[in-house]
Amino acid sequence: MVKLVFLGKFRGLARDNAEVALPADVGTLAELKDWIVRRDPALGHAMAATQTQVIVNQSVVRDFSRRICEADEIAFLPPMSGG
Amino acid sequence: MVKLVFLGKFRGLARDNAEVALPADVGTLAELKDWIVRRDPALGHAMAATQTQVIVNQSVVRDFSRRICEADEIAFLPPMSGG
Amino acid sequence: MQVRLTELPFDPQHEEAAFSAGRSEMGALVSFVGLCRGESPAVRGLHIDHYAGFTEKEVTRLAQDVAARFDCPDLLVVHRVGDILPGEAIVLVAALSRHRANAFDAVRVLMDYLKTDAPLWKRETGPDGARWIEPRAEDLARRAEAEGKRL
Amino acid sequence: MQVRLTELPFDPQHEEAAFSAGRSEMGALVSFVGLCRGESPAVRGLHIDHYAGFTEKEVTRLAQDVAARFDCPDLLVVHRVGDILPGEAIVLVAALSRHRANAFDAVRVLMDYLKTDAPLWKRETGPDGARWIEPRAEDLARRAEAEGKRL
Repeated sequence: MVKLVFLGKFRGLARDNAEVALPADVGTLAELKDWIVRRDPALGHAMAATQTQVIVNQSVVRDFSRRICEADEIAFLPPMSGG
Repeated sequence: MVKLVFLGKFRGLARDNAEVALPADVGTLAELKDWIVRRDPALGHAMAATQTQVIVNQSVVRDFSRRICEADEIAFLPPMSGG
Repeated sequence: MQVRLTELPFDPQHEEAAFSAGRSEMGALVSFVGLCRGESPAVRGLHIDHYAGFTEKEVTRLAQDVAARFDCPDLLVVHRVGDILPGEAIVLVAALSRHRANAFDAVRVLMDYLKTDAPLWKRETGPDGARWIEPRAEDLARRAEAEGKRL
Repeated sequence: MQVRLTELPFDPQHEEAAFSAGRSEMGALVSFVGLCRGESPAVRGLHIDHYAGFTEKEVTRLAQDVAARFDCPDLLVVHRVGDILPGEAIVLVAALSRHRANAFDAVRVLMDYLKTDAPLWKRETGPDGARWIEPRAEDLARRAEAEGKRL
């Protein structure tokens, strides 16, 4: 199980901000993104249309070949609009 | 009669911040300054030691040959120290 | 350094008073309050999304950066999240310092950072419904300029 | 534009709240509070002399100048005169504006002006007695720099 977190405009498009069981063939962040696009085309489209930052366990990750570990919290952030 | 006003460090050195009757030979601001120095050497010394602005009836005056009129309010301002 | 996110309305002047109380060794208090504008019917309300935990951590990091850069460690940030009504305060940034120049710089630059780098997402509800706000080019430009000037 | 001199202590946060109340068309409130420092025994108190009538007029003129220069007409200045105790507010300058940049500029530059051009005279009482404060070279330099930058 991993926890997926969708922020800002992604939040309303996402099926859930919750723990999900990933299929066996989703092992990296890149594979997770592809899986999200297949599962949730509207969300996938929004994520493709803007700069999306990925935060794993509260740290910014830029290397999408990073392998996902059990209990990871993975957040997808659209551009910040500030306070 | 004219009203003399001494501000800041001049205030405590001045004999009075009040209406005074000037002698007949004090007709200009320059003559007034000389008269103050003669009458009140400590004040005159303080005024000579620093930049002194002269305000007549709430307007800055730079021309010390200006003649003094009855009921003028003449203020002597040391450098401002701000808020 | 105090950083707080709140879902509830807050009174910025009350926060400022509490922040500066008893700090009479300081000579300067600078504050910025961002208010939810109420130009009916353009904006009916505002929603700010945040990433619990991460947003606090990032805002604290920005504040620490500014504190170090301007030698101004006494900073306060209070930021609303959730639903905000017109007229309510969105953000308060305040700085206490012995001299006013540091405090002005710290508050101004921290606000610039919050506008561009804080993990916050704004959704405005107007006459045509709700829409998410993207960072403004103006804010990004200001931030770039500030970086260039100060570093 | 509101300019007020007062011989009595004032509550800067209360003034700010009253100044911004009901102004929800404005998005930004910037304020500066100058406090009488109380580093015992260096300063036991402060006295500020003013020239009644003339000082108000001059401070209003400075505020109007800044308002025009930064397109920021909603300015508030409250300044203590007379005897001031450590911890008390000496001056409050606040600006309300639709955008924060004008408000920051207006408050900062108006404070610079007040430090150099306002007809106010400060006397500090310290362990060695009272002494009148001359304008600080630092403030004069800052003012000159601001003039050069902005005009």
